Amino acid sequence: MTSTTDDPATAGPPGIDPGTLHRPDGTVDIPTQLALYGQMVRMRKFETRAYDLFMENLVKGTSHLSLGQEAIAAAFGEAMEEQDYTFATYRGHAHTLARGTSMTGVMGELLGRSCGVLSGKGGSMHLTDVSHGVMGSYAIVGAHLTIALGAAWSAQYRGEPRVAVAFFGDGTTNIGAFHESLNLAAVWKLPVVFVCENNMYMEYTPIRAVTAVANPAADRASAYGLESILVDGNDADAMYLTARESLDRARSGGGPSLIEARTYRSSGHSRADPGKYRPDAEVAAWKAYDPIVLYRTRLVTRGVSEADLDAIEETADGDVDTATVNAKASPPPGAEDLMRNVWSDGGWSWRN
Amino acid sequence: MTSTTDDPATAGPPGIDPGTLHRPDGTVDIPTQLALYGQMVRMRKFETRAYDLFMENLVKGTSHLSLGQEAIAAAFGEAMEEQDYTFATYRGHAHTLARGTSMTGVMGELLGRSCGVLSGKGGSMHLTDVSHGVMGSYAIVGAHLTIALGAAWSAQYRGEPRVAVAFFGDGTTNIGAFHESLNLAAVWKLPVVFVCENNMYMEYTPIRAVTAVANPAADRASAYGLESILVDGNDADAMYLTARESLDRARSGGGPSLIEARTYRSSGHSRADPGKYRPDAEVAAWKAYDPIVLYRTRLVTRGVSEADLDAIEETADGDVDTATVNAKASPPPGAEDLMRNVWSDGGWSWRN
Amino acid sequence: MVMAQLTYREAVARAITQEMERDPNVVFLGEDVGGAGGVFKATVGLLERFGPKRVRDTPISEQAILGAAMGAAMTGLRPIAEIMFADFFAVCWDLVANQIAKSSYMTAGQVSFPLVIRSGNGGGLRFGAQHSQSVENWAMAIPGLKVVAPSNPTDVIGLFAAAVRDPDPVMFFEHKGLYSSKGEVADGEIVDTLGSAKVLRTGGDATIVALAAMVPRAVAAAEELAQRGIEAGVIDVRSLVPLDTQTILREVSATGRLFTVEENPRLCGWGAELVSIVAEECFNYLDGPPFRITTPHIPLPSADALEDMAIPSVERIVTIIERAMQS
Amino acid sequence: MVMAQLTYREAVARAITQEMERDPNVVFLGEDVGGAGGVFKATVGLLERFGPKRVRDTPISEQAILGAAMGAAMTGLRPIAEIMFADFFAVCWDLVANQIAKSSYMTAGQVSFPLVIRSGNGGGLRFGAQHSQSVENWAMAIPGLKVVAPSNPTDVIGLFAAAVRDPDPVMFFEHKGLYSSKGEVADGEIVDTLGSAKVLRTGGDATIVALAAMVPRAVAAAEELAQRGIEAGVIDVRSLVPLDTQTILREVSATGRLFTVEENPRLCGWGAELVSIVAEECFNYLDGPPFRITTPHIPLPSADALEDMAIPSVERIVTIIERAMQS
Ligand SMILES: Cc1ncc(C[n+]2csc(CCOP(=O)(O)OP(=O)(O)O)c2C)c(N)n1
Ligand SMILES: Cc1ncc(C[n+]2csc(CCOP(=O)(O)OP(=O)(O)O)c2C)c(N)n1
Ligand SMILES: [Mg+2]
Ligand SMILES: [Mg+2]
Repeated sequence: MTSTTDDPATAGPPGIDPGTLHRPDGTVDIPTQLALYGQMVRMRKFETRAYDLFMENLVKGTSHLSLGQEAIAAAFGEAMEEQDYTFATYRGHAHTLARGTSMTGVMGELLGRSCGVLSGKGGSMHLTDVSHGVMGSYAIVGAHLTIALGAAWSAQYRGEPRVAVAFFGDGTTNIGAFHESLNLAAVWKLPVVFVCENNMYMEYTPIRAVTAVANPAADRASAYGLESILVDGNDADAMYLTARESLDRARSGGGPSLIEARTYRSSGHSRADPGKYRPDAEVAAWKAYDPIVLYRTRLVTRGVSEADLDAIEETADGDVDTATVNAKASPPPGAEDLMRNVWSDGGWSWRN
Repeated sequence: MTSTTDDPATAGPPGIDPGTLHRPDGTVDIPTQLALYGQMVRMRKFETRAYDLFMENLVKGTSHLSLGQEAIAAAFGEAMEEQDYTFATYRGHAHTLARGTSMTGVMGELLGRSCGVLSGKGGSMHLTDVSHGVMGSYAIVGAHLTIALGAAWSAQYRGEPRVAVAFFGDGTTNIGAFHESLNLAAVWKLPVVFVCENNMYMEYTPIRAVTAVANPAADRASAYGLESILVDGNDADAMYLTARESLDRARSGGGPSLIEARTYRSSGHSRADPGKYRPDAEVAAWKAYDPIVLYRTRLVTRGVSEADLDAIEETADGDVDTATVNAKASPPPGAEDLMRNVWSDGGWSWRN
Repeated sequence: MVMAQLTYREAVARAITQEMERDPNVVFLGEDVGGAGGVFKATVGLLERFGPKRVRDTPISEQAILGAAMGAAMTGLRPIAEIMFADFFAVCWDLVANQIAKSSYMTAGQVSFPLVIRSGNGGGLRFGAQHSQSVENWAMAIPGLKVVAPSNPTDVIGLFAAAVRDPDPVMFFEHKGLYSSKGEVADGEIVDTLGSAKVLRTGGDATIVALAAMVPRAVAAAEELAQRGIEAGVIDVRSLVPLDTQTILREVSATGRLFTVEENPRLCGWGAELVSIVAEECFNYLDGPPFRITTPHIPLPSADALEDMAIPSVERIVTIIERAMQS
Repeated sequence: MVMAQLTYREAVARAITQEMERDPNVVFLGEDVGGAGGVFKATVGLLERFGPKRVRDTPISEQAILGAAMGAAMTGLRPIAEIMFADFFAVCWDLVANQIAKSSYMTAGQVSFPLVIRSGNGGGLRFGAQHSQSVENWAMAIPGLKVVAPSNPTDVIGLFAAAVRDPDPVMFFEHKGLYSSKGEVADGEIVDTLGSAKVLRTGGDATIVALAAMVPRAVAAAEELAQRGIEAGVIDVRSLVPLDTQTILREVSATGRLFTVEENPRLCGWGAELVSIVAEECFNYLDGPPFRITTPHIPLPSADALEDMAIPSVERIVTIIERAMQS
C-alpha cells in the first residue's frame, strides 16, 4: 500500500489504534486511483445534491446519505467484476452509482419520477439495477445479508465466478439475521463478502452504547471461524486492496469474509437530521479525516496534476446537473404503474 | 473438585480434549451430592416412564426426553435459589422437576389430563410452574433466551437477587434470537445465565455439519465479551460448581454467563425417534459415560453406601409410579378449560 | 375543562408520561427512544424525566426488545416496548404471535402480560413498501392480543392509558401519518376504555366504519356525501380487539348499509371481519351489499403520485359510496 | 391410467422428485430435510437421489433459509425451501412479507422470485399452540404471495408442480394432519393449475367451502346433511391466491347459501375474505346469512380432548349448517 510519511492517512482514523488496522498487501496503480477518486467525487456531489433537493421538498419520503463514507463504496465499485452482485441498504445511493447505474435513474427514483430506476415504486431506500449487478437495496436492517447468501449460493451452484457483496452498518451487527447469515455463509463456504461500514452510530444511538464488543463486526469474526479484519474505511487504497483480497478469496473458493471498515457519516442519519447527538470534537476530527480530501492529497503527492483532478470534479458536477435536470423534467409515474409488477407477468390480480 | 484417579469422569467426555474443559474451583459436599444423585435418578426414571407411556399412546402429542443429560438439570436445580427463574425448552421435563414441581403435575400434562400443571392446555413442550420459578418451556427455538432477558431485567430493576437461567441446545446457537439475547444481556449486564446443552445434534443433523465453529456456544462467547466456558455436562459436580459460579456472578452484578455443557442424549430427539443417524461407536462411548453411572461410582468411592443410593432409587421409583397412577386416574380437561385463560381475567372473548 | 392544542405525537409523550408518573413499574424500551426522543419525536423528554433506568435505548434487536418486555411483564413490570415501524414486526413476530399472545392460555393462566407494544403504523409518508404498512390485521388474526389504533390526540392518551393499565398485551398502533395532526386535549389525567367504538357522526342512509388515518377521511367523505344528499354515519372503531360489535351492529342495523374504509391491503383485513360479522348477524337488516373500501392488494409504492392513488382518499370513498347507494 | 395408493407425505416426496428431475435449477433446502428425510418423513430419499448439492440441510436459521432461497431465486435458481412447522414463519416473516412478497413490485419488475416455500401447517396432532397453527391467512394478507393448501395426494403433486413452475413466490401449506392420509394417484407426471377451486360435490341447498384438512370433514358433513335432507355442495378452495372467485360465486349464487369451514382462528381468516366477496358481489342471490365455521379465536390447546373440541368437527359442521338452514 502506498502511503508516504506526509500522507495524512498514515495516522489512521480518529480514535482508532492504527496498530489494529488491517494493512493489505499490494499497491494501487494510478489509473485505478483516478477511477477511485472519480467514483468518490461523483458520490459526494450526488449526495450533496440529493440533500439540497430534499430541503427543496423534491425528495419526498426519506433519504439516507453516505457523505463521508464514499471510500468504501468506491473501492468495492472498482474492485468488483461486472458479474458480481451488490446488496445494499437504504443508505445505498453510492453503492448503486458505484456499479454504473445511471445517475438520472437514481435521481429520478429519489424524486419519485418515471425516469427512476424503479419507476418511482421503490424510492430512495430500494434502489435496484439488475443490469448493473445491483440486486437491491433493503430497508429492513439485516435482511439483505441473508439474501446475499442466496445469490452467492446460486453462483457456487453453477460454478460461476461471481461474488455477492453485502454492505451494512455497525448497528446491523446486533440483529439476528447478521448471525444467521455469517454462520451459514461460513458453513457453506459461500462466495460472499460482508462489509460492515462502521460509522459509529445506529441512527442516533452510539454503537458502543448498545454493543457488547468494541468492534461490532471484527470482534465477532471468530464466532464464525473467520479472520478479524478492521480496515480504515476512509482510505480508498486500503479499502480497495482489502476488497480485492476478499473478492479473490471468495472467487477462488475460499469462502466468505467479514470486513469492518471504520468510517463516519458527515451528515445526519436521514432526511434533515442535523446529527446533534454527536460530540463536536468527534465530528471535527472526522471532518479532518475526509476520505476525498485525504485521497486528493495523496494523489497530488504521487504526482497527479491538480488540473486532472479538477477535471474529474467538473465532469461529476456536469453529471449531477444533467441528472437533476432530467429527473425534474420527468413526469411522475401514473396509474398504470401503480397496478403493475406484483407478479412477474406484470399483473397484480389475486383473483379470477 | 473431587475426582480421584479411578474416577471415570477424569478422562472427560468422549471426543473432547480434557484440557479444554472448564474446571471450576471448590468441592461439593456429600449432602449436596446425594441431592444431585437423587435429582438425576428422579429425572431418569421419570423420562423412562414417559417414554413407555408414549409407546402406549398415552402421551399423545410429542415429547422430548433428556435421558443422558440429567447432570445439567440436576446441577442447576440444586444450585439455584428458590427465587430464581428457569426458562426451559420443549426438552424441559427434567428442568421442571428440578425446581420442585410435582411429578403428577408434569406427568398429567404429558397425558393431557386435568391434573397437569397446565390443565392439559400446554402439553409436554410448555411446562410451566410459576410457583416453583419455572417461568415456562418454549417450543420455538431461541425465543426463550430473549424472554429470560426480561425476567433478569425485572430483577435488576427492582434490585432483587434473582437470576434467570435459560437452557437450550447446541442447535439453538445458530438462530438469530441467540445472538440478540447474548448481546443485550452483556450490554445491560443482566443477571442471566445461558446454558447450552450441547448434545451434538439439532434434531437429526450433527451440529458440526451446520455450525461454523467447533464449540457452538463457547467459541462465540468472545463475540459478547464473555468468558468461554466449556464444561463436562455429564459430571454433576463440575456442572454444579460451574452453575454456582455463574449464579454468583449474576447475583453480584457481574452480568451474564454463557456456559456450554457437553453432553449426549441417550434416546432419540423426540417421540419414537430411534436415533439411527448417530454412529454406533459414538452412542457406545457416551453410553459408557452416563452421568448417573459415573456419579454413582464416584459417590461409592467417596464412601456413600450402596444401600443409601438404592434407597434413593426406590424413592424415585415410587414417586414415578404414584405420578403415573395419579395422572392416569385424572380426567381429561373439559369444555370450560378450552375457553378459558386467553385473557388474564380468565375469559376469551374478543368482542362485546 | 381546560383544553390545549396538542399534536398526536405530543399526545404519545404525554400518555407515556402520565402512566410512568403513576406507576413506577412502568418501564419503556426501544431503539432510539431515549437519547434521541424517538425517530418520530414522539418520546421526546422521557429520558430526561424518568432517567435511563426506566427509559432504555436498545440495540437493533427487535426480538430481544419484545422478549425483554415479555419476560419483564411476567415478573411484575409493566413494560412499554416500541417497535419503530410496524413493518418491523416481521422480524420479531414470533415474540408477538407465538409467545406473548399464547402463553397465558398455554399455561392455564399462570402468567399474564401487562405490556403495551407501540409502533408507527401506516403510510402516506412516501416511505415505500417496507416502511408504510398497516399491519393491525396481522395482530387481529392472532388470538390473545388486544389491538388498538387511535385516530386523534385525545384517544391516543385515553386508549394508551387503558392499554397500560390493562392486564393483557396490547398492540398499540400509532399512525405515522397522523403524528403531526392536532386536536384539542383536556388537561389532567385521561383514561379511556378499550373495546369501545365511537360514533362520530350519525346519518340514516349508511354507516361508514373507519380506523386511524382513515377516520378523518371518512368524516370528510360523509360531509361531502351529505352535500350530495346521502346521510352517512361514521364510526371510529378505535379498538379491533376487543371489538365493539354492539355499537357497529346497532348502527348498521339502523342504516342498512355498511361501508368499511381500510388502509391495509385488501385481503383478510379487519373490514373483511366486520363485513362477515354484519353479514351473519344482521343479514335481514341489510338493504344492500356491504362494501369494503381498501388499499388495493399491492405493496405500497414510494412516489407521492402513486401512494396517493393507492390509499383510500376522500374522493374515492365518496365515489364508491355514492355509486353503491345509487345502484 | 395406472393408479396407486399414495400417502399425502409420499406425494410430497414424489412432487419434489418430479420437479427436481425435470429442472436442474430446482434445489431444496431446510432443516433436517436431507439426511433425516424431514421430520414428517415427507422428503425421504431426496438426498440419496439428488445429492447434497441439490438437497441441503441447514442450521436452525429460518431467516437464512428464506434469504438464501430468495437470493437464489433472483439469480436463476428455482429453490424449494422448507419451514418445518408453519408456526415458525413467525421467526422469518420479514423475508416472506417484506422481502420476497414486495421486491418484484418495488423494483418495477426487475427481479422475480420463482420459489416455493413449503411448510407443515395445521393442527390435530396434539402439538400445542406453537406447533399447530393454520397460518395460511398470514400469507393471504400479504400482497405478492401465492398461497396454496392441498387436501389430498393428487393435489399435492399437481399443485406443487404448478407452484415450482410458477414464476412467482408460492407459499405451499401441507397439512400435518393429512400426511398419513391416502389417495389414489395416477402414474406419470402430474401438473395442475394454481387458482382453480374444485367442486367436489354439488347440491342445490347450500355451498360449503373448505380448505386442506377441513375438506374431508366438509365432504363427510355434506354426506350426513344429505341424510338429513339438506343437499350441500362442497368446494375445495385449494388456492387462496390466486382465488377462484368465479367458481365460488357461481356455486353460491346457485344455492344462495354459503358456509365456510376454516381451521384457522376466527378473526380475519380466508373465510372472512370469502364471505365479504360473496356479500358484496352476490348479495342479491343470498337466501340467508353466510356463516363461518371456524376454530374459535383461541390458541390451540395440546390435550387431545381439548383440541378435538376446538377444531371444526364433522358433527359441528353438520349442526351449524342444519340449524342455519332451518332458521
Ligand atoms: C429491523 C429494523 N429495525 C430498525 C430499523 C430502523 N433503522 C433504520 S436504519 C437504522 C440504523 C442502522 O444503523 P447501522 O446499521 O449502523 O447503519 P447506518 O444507518 O449507520 O448506515 C435503524 C435502527 C430498520 N430499518 N429495520
Ligand atoms: C425456530 C424453530 N425452528 C425449528 C424448530 C424445530 N426444532 C425443534 S427442536 C430442534 C432441534 C434443536 O436442537 P438443539 O438446540 O440442539 O436442542 P436439542 O433438541 O438437541 O435439545 C428443531 C430444529 C423449532 N422448534 N423452532
Ligand atoms: Mg451506523
Ligand atoms: Mg442438540
